Amino acid sequence: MLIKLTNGTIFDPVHRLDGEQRNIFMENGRIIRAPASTRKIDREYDISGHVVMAGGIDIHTHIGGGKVNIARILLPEDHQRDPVAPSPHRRGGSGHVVPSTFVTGHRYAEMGFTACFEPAMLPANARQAHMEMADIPIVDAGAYVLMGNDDFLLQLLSQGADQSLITDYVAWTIRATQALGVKVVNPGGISAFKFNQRRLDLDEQHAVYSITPRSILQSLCTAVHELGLPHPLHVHGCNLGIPGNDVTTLDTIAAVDGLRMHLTHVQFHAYGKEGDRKFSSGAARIAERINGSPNISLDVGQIMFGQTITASGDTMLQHREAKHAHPKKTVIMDIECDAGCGIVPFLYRDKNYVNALQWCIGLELYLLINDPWRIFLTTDHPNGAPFTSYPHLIRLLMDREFRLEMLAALHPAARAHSILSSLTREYSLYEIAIMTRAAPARSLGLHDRGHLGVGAAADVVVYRPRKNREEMFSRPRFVFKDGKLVVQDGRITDSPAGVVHRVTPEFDGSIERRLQRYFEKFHTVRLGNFRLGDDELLGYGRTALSTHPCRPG
Amino acid sequence: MTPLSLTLRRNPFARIDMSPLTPDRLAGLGRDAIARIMLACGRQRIRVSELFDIAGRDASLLRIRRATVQLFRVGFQMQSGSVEIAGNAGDNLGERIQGGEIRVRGDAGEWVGASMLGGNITVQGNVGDRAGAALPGQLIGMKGGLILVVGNAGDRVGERMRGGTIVTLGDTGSYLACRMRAGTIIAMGRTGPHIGIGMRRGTLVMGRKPAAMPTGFRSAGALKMEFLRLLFKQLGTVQTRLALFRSFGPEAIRMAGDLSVGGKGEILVLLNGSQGQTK
Amino acid sequence: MRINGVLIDNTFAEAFPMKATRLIITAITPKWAYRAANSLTGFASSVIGCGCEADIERELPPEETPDGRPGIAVIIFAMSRKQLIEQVSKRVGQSVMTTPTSACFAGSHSDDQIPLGKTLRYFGDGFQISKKVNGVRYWRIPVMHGEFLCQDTTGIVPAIGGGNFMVMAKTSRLGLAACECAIKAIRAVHGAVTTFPGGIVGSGSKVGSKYKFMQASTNEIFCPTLKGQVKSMLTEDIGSVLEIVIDGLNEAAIREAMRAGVKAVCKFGPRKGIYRIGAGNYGGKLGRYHFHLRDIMK
Amino acid sequence: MTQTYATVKDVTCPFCGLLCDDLTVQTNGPSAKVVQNGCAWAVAGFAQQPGTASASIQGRPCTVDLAIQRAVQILIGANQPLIAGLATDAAGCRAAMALAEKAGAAVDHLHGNAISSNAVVMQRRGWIMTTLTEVRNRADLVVLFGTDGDSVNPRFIERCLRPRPGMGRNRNRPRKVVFIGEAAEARALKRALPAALTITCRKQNQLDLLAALRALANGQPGSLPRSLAGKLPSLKRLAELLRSANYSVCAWAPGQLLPDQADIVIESICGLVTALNEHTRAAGLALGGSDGAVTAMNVCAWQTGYPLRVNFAGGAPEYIPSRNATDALLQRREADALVWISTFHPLPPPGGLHNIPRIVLAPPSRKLAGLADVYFPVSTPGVDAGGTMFRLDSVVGLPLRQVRSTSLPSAAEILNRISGKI
Repeated sequence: MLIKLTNGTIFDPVHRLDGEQRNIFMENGRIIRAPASTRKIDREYDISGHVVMAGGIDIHTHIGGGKVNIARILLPEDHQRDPVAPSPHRRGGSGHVVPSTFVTGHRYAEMGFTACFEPAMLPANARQAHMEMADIPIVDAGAYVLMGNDDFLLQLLSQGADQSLITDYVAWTIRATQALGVKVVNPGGISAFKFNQRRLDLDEQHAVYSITPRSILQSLCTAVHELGLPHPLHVHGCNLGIPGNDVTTLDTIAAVDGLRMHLTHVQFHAYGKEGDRKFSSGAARIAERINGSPNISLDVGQIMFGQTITASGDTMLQHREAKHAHPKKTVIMDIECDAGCGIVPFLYRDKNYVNALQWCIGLELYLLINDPWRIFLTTDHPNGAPFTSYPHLIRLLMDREFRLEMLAALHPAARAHSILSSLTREYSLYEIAIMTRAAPARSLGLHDRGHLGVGAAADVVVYRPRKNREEMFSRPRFVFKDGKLVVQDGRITDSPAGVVHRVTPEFDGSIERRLQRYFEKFHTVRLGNFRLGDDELLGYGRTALSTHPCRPG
Repeated sequence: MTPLSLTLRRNPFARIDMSPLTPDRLAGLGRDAIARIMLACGRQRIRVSELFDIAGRDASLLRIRRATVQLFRVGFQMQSGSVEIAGNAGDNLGERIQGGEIRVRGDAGEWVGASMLGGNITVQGNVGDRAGAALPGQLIGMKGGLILVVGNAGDRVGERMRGGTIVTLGDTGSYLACRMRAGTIIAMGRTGPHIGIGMRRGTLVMGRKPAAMPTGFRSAGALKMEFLRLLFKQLGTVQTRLALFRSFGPEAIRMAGDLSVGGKGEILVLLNGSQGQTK
Repeated sequence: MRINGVLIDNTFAEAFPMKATRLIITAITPKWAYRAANSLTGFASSVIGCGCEADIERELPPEETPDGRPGIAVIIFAMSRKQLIEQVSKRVGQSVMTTPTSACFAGSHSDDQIPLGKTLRYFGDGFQISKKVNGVRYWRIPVMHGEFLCQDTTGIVPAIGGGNFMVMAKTSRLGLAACECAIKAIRAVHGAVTTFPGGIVGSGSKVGSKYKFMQASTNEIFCPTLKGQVKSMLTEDIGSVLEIVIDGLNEAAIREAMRAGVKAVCKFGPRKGIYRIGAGNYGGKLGRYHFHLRDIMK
Repeated sequence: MTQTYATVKDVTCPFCGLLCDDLTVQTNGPSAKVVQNGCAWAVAGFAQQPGTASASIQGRPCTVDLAIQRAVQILIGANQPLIAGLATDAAGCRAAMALAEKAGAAVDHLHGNAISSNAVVMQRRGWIMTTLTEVRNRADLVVLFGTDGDSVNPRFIERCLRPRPGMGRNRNRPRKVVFIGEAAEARALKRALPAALTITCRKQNQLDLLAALRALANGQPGSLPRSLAGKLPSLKRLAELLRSANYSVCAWAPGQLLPDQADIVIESICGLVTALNEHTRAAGLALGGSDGAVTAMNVCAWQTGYPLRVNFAGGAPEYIPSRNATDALLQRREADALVWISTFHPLPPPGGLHNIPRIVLAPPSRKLAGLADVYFPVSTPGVDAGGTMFRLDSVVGLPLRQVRSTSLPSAAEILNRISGKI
């Protein structure tokens, strides 16, 4: 079917189109050149005056895998407030802070997002993560595999193993779990918690393996670099949430010595400890450093006020946070000598000093970091807020007046401690298109997504221009996924399956012999069964595996 | 105006979700509008008029006649007014009720007043398990209001209760007051095993001595608990039925627990409760 | 105007807005309830030096108290909400809680609630128990006699302080005899109390003084020994002036109390040494409420 | 079918929640035999003969198409269908959920009570849990509450408790295993693990012992009714062990607890674990999870937000666990059609109740064909067909393999075909 979108106003930063009027043609799921005038257009949409962007890409959203499912099970009271009945084009389920899979896909699509990436897939839990994501309709998916707390790696490091061995192991893990990237969470800390360590700073020693988070970080970063993965190491650093961790974050940036690194949910890592309450914003210092460090990219992990649930691999942190749980229930799990997970429901309150300042810190980061190609829009769903708050967040970034209005309602001391009211920057549509489309695609190596050039996947979103950007971004006029119309005026019209994005780095097979011995001696699963095969993955219901090239350096 | 009365025409073949029919939700609706309300019954949706004969107008006093156990969630989240049930009520009677009054002449099912916040429920007959308990997924049970059961109650009366008062004049089943957080339960009849397990705070007043000292509780011996005087006197002012408690003195054996959870709850066993008279 | 030969001055009592709360103190017997109430209302004659003005309003039979024990109603008045909060918690803590078998409840209803047990509960050192009965929160504080039971909060209401009349008599002895009867009559009025010792002031004061550090000083124009020396309000025959000061929960209560008091005093008549009834005011510039004697006694 | 002998290694056994994946199975055309690492359940499970039953309606054989038509009729006509049993792999569960949504059915599992006991505790207070590889390597103390382990998961002791040494565990401190429960199980455990310490009590008294243990572990004096007072010294010792362990694991099997108090017992154990974590490390472990219970719970949770016992009668999934339980729906006569899925064993649907139409999906069984209104013989995942299942710790998914060839359709296939026609 040949589809024509006529006279849209295009925002495609990859092709430097900043609001230019063009036609877009789609066929067989791809964007094509304008066809010969003799060809019959099957379907034409006149979208004069409408804003057109590529499908949105969420680089960091917890949508699949054990901890997300635990989060779902943990909050029936939240689901009960948002039941979703099935209708002809969509399955039912429940929504709000951790929606069920079908609802997740549909709500993303309803906002014009067409690809979402699960940032913390445990190797031992990769099957579940992929199966859950296969039940998320419409959007493409992919995952970063969690490393840096697995006993095998920590053993290698403590034995002073060669970097090449570690690089091979990283590559093996990526392939065994069908991942797109590598994430590290509280390097060594999750493991240390299993040995009853309650804190682990960047240069503190793990009680058993006698290595430091710094060495784990450096080694994984090097491995990712050597393998030439498109996406740099995705880092959730030490000391999340602890006042004074802004210093840890600056040290972490320095620790990788110029290698590329992605710092995730930096808002939670940008806390100073000044002032009476020993809690202040470290956003300015961090933004300044990041502005001067082209090797660093980040996502923010903005918080929004209201009920949410925090789901993290960081058991050390989450066990500490359990006392703040709301409602008062927490799940902590130690997992398979591999990692862990911690789930803590949370209510962010605008009248609470710390929460209000967290909100300010997130926005300060957005507004102080200059290069939209290196900062991505996230709430670290569901940790800072559910992803459904993105349109609101976009409005906060694009509309200073609105931002000040919201700010006025916050805890007065938090307001006084933030420079937010002095920040005049307003994001443009072009910048939003960069940070939510072009930049994440580039960071993840998705060459055919995030733009509207010829040959790109036909993931296209058409917005009605509105002064109220929240309204505009919450209800696109049309959303096309791989050339299929999936949303029209906020209604789901079709629920096709997306693809899985992954990388398949090469490695020296001898690592498998070593792993074989390790598995037999310690594990409860056989090496062969640990691995998730292509056929198995496709059997879950995804249409294709989209493999992105690695460029070993 | 005469009270709105709904008389069940025949026994429904499956449970009917009665949550749309509360005095506050019906306020201001004409008889036709009420007749058109759809009730969920399994996959079907049935009009009120198909199930009930409707008479009267004043929805603030709703009477349900010939009620049966198939009527589920009567008085759901109700805020005001009064519901009188002639016959039996099904499960989840007065679930999350916030105010107003429900009276049942017969029996009621499980989860009477589950997670309720206020209001007043009286059941003349027996009730099933988990009166005043926490709904699944909820951390706390009943938070306010009063449940009076004249007959017997099932297991787990007041499980995870956080406020309000439950009075059972008849017998109660196992796990009475388990994981109670606050509030008051007065159980006048015989009680089953495992009383007060996991109780952290709150008061359980017992008309009879339990068969065995509840595990996790320590006795402070027989004491004059002046608080009981206050409690009984005040209860008498809300529910005339409870005025009989004025005849009790404040003498009770006080037991504190559940110590295995560091609990500060109490069980007060009345010493001069005139047990015979209560029922 | 003359009543039973007693001259009623054409003047008025000038009174001020205050804040008040009524408390109900119960105990095992009336005697112990009185002990607590007396202690609580002790040294509470005037806000000038005591922080509050308080008095026993009446005795309550068991049927009228929240816990069915004998009780006493007291009313505490203060100039501000803040002052009342402070005085209530100090006095109930030191006088009621310390009295064996006592309990303390709110006696006035209002949307404006101030802490009662809410602050006293901390004496329980973590063992205190909160109980809500019929929507009212009480605290049970374990103490050595058993439990001190105390309502969480008590309502505060706008009130009036400084209703008064003066009894001008031949001698103190004769004046006192009449005033004691007046106090008995005022006791029967709900919502009004007399906070001075025995309900009678022997040293009525005026606002201000020639000494800067004094807020109030003797009311010289009513002092019999100063007749001739100052511009006295007294005639030759008056040898003693006693003042009855009345605080009340509303104007009606004060009027009622004044009427009952004046009536009782006038019964004595000039033959028993009661010559005149006056009232204290500041020219009508300071107090919001004016109680005209002749109006009241009409 | 061709006669082919083959030896397949690293086969996953689907017959209990442990999902041991180290079995060696010898296959010969339509039959399979476990030759290594098989427990009695595995040996028996793989040895079940595939049989050659056909679909049937009220016991009379018919084509699958006809049976599907009949099933569709039943479901369309029903007011409150119930999909139960649900003993199948992830694909089967996904198909069952899709059918439930279309047919407005309630969904529960064969072990719904056990799953629900765990789930309600988690939903009320959360918990601190661990997984099998952690237990195997990390645990220096394992306390089994009311279960000897092997009676619910036959190789639990062999695979998780016996192996030594583990990673990071102090080699000089051998793992201690303590059991609290019935004497018969204590004896069984002693046979498997002679060094285990046992504290025996009747099931009815478990809660009392737990309460005393929690008090002791909190450093408070524990008290017990006079009849149990003799247990106090051993509980004191256990409390001491728990406080001094580096990583203790408290395990239970929800299905082996008294049904009316299972959640209370589990909540007490979880409370004990949480308290221990203030100073040292401890974690819980729920055993059981057989017949695809954990798989069904996970699939249902990600698709609806609730861990089973959901009801689609009103459109959106409704979660009222007590109402949507198989027993409750059948005993209260609310369910008026039953889809019974039991792909690992030909288990009959709950019988002796009122007469409602039953659609049964199970391995070939003449008896079942006779009982059912509509009967579909289906393959057993992990024997006749590949698939995926989740282990009892709810974290690890394992691939199932086809080890013998039969022509039976999978439950998912049948269920999807039924859905397609509603």
